[in-house]
Amino acid sequence: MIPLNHSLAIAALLFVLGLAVVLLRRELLFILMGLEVMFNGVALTAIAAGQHWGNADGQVLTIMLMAVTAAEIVVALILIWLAFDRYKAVRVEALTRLRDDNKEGVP
Amino acid sequence: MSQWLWLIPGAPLLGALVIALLGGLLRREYFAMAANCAAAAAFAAVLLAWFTGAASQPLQQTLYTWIAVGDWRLAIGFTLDRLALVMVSIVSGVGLLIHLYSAASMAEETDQRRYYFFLNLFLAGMLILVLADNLLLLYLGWELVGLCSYALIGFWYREPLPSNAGRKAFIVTRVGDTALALGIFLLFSQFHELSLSALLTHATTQWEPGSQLATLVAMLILGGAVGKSAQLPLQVWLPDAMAGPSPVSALIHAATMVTAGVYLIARTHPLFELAPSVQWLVAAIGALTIVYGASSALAQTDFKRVLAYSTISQIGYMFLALGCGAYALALFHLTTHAFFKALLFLSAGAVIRTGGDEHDMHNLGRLGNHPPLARWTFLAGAASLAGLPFVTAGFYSKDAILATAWTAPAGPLLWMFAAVGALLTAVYIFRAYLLVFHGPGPRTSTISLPPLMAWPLLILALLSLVSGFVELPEGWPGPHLWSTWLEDELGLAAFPSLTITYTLQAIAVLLPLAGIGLAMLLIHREQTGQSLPAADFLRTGWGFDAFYHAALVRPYHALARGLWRTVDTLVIEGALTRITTGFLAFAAFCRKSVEHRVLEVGIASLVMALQIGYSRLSATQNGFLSRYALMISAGATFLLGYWLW
Amino acid sequence: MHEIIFYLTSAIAVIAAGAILIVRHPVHAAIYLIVSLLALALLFFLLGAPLLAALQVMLYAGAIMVLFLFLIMMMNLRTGQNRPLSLPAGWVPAALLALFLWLELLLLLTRSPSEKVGDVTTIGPKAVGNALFGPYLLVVEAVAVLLLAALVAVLYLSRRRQK
Amino acid sequence: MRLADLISLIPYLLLATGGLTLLMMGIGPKRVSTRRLTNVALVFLLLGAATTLLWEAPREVGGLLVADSISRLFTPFFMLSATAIVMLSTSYEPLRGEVREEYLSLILFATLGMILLVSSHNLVNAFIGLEILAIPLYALIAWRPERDGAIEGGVKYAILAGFSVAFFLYGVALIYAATGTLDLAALGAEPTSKHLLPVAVTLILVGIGFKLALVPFHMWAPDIYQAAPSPITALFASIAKAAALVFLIRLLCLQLPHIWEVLLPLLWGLALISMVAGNLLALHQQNLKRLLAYSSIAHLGYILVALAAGNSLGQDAAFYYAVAYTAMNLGVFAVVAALALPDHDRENLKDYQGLGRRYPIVGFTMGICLLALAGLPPTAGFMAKLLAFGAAIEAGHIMLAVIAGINTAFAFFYYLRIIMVFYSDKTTDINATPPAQGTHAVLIIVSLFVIGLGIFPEWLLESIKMP
Repeated sequence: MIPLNHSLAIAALLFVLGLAVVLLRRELLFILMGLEVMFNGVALTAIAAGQHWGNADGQVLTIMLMAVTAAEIVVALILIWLAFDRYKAVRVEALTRLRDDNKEGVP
Repeated sequence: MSQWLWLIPGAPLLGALVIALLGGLLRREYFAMAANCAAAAAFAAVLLAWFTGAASQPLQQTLYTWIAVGDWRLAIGFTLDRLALVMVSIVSGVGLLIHLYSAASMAEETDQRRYYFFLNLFLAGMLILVLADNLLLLYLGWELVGLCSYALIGFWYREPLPSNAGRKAFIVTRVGDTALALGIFLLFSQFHELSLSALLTHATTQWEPGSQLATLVAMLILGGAVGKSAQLPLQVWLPDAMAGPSPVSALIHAATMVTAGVYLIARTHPLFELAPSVQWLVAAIGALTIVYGASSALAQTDFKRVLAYSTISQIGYMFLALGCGAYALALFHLTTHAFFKALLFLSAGAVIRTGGDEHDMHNLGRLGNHPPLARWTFLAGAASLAGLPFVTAGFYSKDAILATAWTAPAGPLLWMFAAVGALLTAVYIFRAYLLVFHGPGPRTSTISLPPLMAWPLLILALLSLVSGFVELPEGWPGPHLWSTWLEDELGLAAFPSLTITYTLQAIAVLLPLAGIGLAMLLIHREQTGQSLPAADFLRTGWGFDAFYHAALVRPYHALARGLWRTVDTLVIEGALTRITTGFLAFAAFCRKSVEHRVLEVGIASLVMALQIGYSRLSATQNGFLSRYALMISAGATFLLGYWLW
Repeated sequence: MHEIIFYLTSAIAVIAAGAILIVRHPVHAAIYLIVSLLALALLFFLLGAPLLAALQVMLYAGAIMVLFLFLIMMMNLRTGQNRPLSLPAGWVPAALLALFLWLELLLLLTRSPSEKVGDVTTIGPKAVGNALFGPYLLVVEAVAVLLLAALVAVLYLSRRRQK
Repeated sequence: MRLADLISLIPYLLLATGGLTLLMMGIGPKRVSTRRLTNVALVFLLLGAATTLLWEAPREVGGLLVADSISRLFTPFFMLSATAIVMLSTSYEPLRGEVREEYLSLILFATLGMILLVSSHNLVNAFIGLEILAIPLYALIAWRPERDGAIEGGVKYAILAGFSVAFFLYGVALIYAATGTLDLAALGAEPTSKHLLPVAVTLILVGIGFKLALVPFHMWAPDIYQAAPSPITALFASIAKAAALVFLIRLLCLQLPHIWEVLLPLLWGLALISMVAGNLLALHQQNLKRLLAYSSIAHLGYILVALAAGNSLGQDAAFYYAVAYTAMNLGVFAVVAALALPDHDRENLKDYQGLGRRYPIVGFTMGICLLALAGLPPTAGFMAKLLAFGAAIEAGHIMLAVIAGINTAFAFFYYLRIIMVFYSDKTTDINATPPAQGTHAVLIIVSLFVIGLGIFPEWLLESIKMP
């Protein structure tokens, strides 16, 4: 059948693609989608490994992952919505008010 | 008694805590009482220890295990052997007398609470230092007394002189403390042990005599001792410390704290025996300091500064004895010195106080009108300090050191220094006595001291005269109680053959008498307006302060400023090239030499590097979410890269 | 046959995920994401996890994506436009880093040869249920608390907004 | 499930039911006073801490949780610290009227997450604990969203924490792929010859490293510290970090010592750059909260110095440091919270000028905690550094210990700077209401704890000894 290594490689690819989305896109919603893809890479790893070892732990892990992702995404979405609502911020560039103040910092 | 050992340092510590925490509830008259009770309790505990067998059998108490990690444990515990017993007796006894004296002499001060808090805390720290059975606890006490000394020198902190003096004392002794801390670290890293007895056993069994490690450790401990005991070259803080109240000078800067270095070396003497070169260095430092202190005292005009230089010089005798392996004799001189020097300070304090806070001896002499009791007790102390033969304690303790110095390597040379010192001692102290008490002023005073001041003076005067009889000179019939009692712990001192000993003793008898004569001559010259040759040089303590100021303080200031300000300020400030004249040319040479340049450039580039590091790193904190995520992934990539590689 | 479907599906999942990287419109991205999720559900099924495949469809594609779309629509209504895709300034190092990370993971993951290649054994809902409510019971309870916490958080933050 | 198991679970149940109770009180028709809500939360937290005393000697609960000496030490410790956080929050001006049932229940849930994390014996469980800790924090950072930067902080933290947790989970999944188990005890028996195992643990290290704000995963810390309300900053600068740290130590030192060994060079490197970068960043920082964020980055570096030693002394030192670090940071952020202005925290250092003189207790606590952070005796910070650097020396990492020492010396500058500001002769003219009674109580207890722990370290070191 499908060797574990192949599934793991595909999962790694998904993980890195998601990571690339987080790194390269500037829209908050896209970044969140990138996170989703990363989590899915992890889920695929867990399921493939579960198949490899023949026990249900992998699926349990994935279920937990789904529940956690759901919770996380919901809170993140509401925060993004608040940012949009208040500052019309859709992109990360709009959220850089918290930073080191370099002009005044050096005495 | 073993289980009550903690009471000795515990009582003053408790006193300090009560004064600090409940001070708000007490009327200010009660601070002195509380502090005196605490000191008395400590002294009572020491007496109890004497009577319950501490004199024959070491007592031990482990309070609690402080840390136990891995295979290493550190217990907080006290040991009371004979060496410690001598020390705690002096510290608590003299301490008690000085506390009592304070109650009268400091009664008008407004800030009683701070004064007695630190006085009690000092007593606790000193007792902890002496009783500690491990180096860490010893170091704690060591630092505690340093802190209290700093706070008490600067007691009148609103005036610039005392607060500067306090700071100076703190910083100079810190140099020594750092050396001691390094020594402790080194010992710990070698043996994984901090308990004193275990360390000394390990060291004597595992280290070859003269080995490099032993030498290094002994050097570092010596550094600590030199700083605390105000020996060359770290003696500069002590004369300035006289800016504090007189009882403080008596307690901390004469009788107890400054002898901590002597105690430390006596306590760790097996280490010094493993490093003969360092031990000889101890003797050499002592010998040099004797002459240095005595000659500087010769030209002073400030009453208390005479005594300060005298202290430096007298501790030199103790170092000389330590360096010659005569630990018991060092301790003997420590004891007698504690009595007569405390006495001198306290009676001088009484004179200064009745003289309206006048420190200049010429003015004091013109003023006259000193309390007679202070005069007689000062005379007793001066006689003992000068070592007037047969009737004073100082004679017996100093004579023994002079004799034993002869046996050390280059012994005759050391002896010469010590003998010259003995002569000068008699000169300067009788010069001071004659200036103050036989000046042109009236001598018909009937001022009496309050009993709380009088009694300590009388007791100390008595002790300064008679306490020497416990150990008569070598080769005399009569008791040698002191050295035989301490023999088990500290060994016996070596003496030259009897003929030489007797010769040396004869010279020692003559020296103080000659000194008194010289003092009279000197006074005569001074009164006719001829001053001592090189008086300025001597008065400034051989110019050490100026030297340090030019060689260390000024560059340090520039360095500190440079660290605080930006680089260009440092470069401007850091030029640091003001040339001093006279014998300070040496310092100027050092400053201009290559090393200094290197140091300067190094500091400047370090500051620059820190600046650049800060601004580069700070620029990365640009609040940009994606950048943060990028850093995380970069970190992850690097960490994973380790496994590929 | 099984293998062909597997690799084909994974190709779809990967390509759809990759598409998110380059599309301009968020709705398109969301749709690509759904495609990727559904492909992944099929992969789960092929890897013998039918329960998870179903959950993936329901939970992810069904619930979470609806939230996404909802938000996209709300935000787009306000902004009314989407910008043309322009890669941000420092994209080259970021892309290289991602590439490098992937190669690294690939090398590390394939270091140990996969030894046994047997038939797919289905681990069905029953086994998963037994595990969930057997040894992992406490975790399930904890997840309940987690979801409650998320709920409280969302309620608070959204209530604020109405004021 | 036996009775003893149930007893072990009581603290967890108390926190969960406490949160629920608070929420129920909130939905009733009559508005419950804030004071009553706070009291209920405090009762549950204190009760939870008390019930840990009922725990018997080390036991596993359902293979997921373990009640050993570590969890027995840290569970009540976290609960008591959470009590302090609650007390700080109620008198924290910028959140006035907002510390209601949601806030309090989220704090209780977050605490539950922490104690799950430190006592978990299974990676799934640890993961859930980590998330129960994290998700309430997303909202708590943005609490009262109209505050300056609140939303930005919340969004940043939510996304970055999600990002890092993906790494954590990827590590967990790879561990499972490598060994077929998620149970820590079973994992301890697995050989390192499985190449994936160290790789997977490295990924977990990335996830935990984010929570600990180790360099280079640190960049969120100053922004979020600045954005969050100070009591919440105190929460995740102290106990939340300590929880992640304890989990890491448990994972590496207790369960997977063989992985620990091969991981040492990585820890070495992380320790090094965390110390150096943290202290450099703090050097000229003017914003107090950001400065403290950088200082805590450096402190985690010192802790890793101990962990990188790889010996039992290092392990003890790290546990000790975790407690000391928690207390010190709780203290300084409590001070920041106590001195907050009606609408936001004081930001620049100069806004704190002379406040140590005006409010003696606040100044005292700040002084003690800063001296502890600087590592001066007789505070816990000194002992912690002594043990940590001692462990490094024992392991032969002389270089690392020396660098750590130099760093400590440099750090002195900025800690001293803060103390000097607090006790400067000039006093800032920005006035605010003086700190409340509850805040004072927290401040005093924390400073006494910091000193007491420094004088009696044995009390703590004794209790983390494995039976």
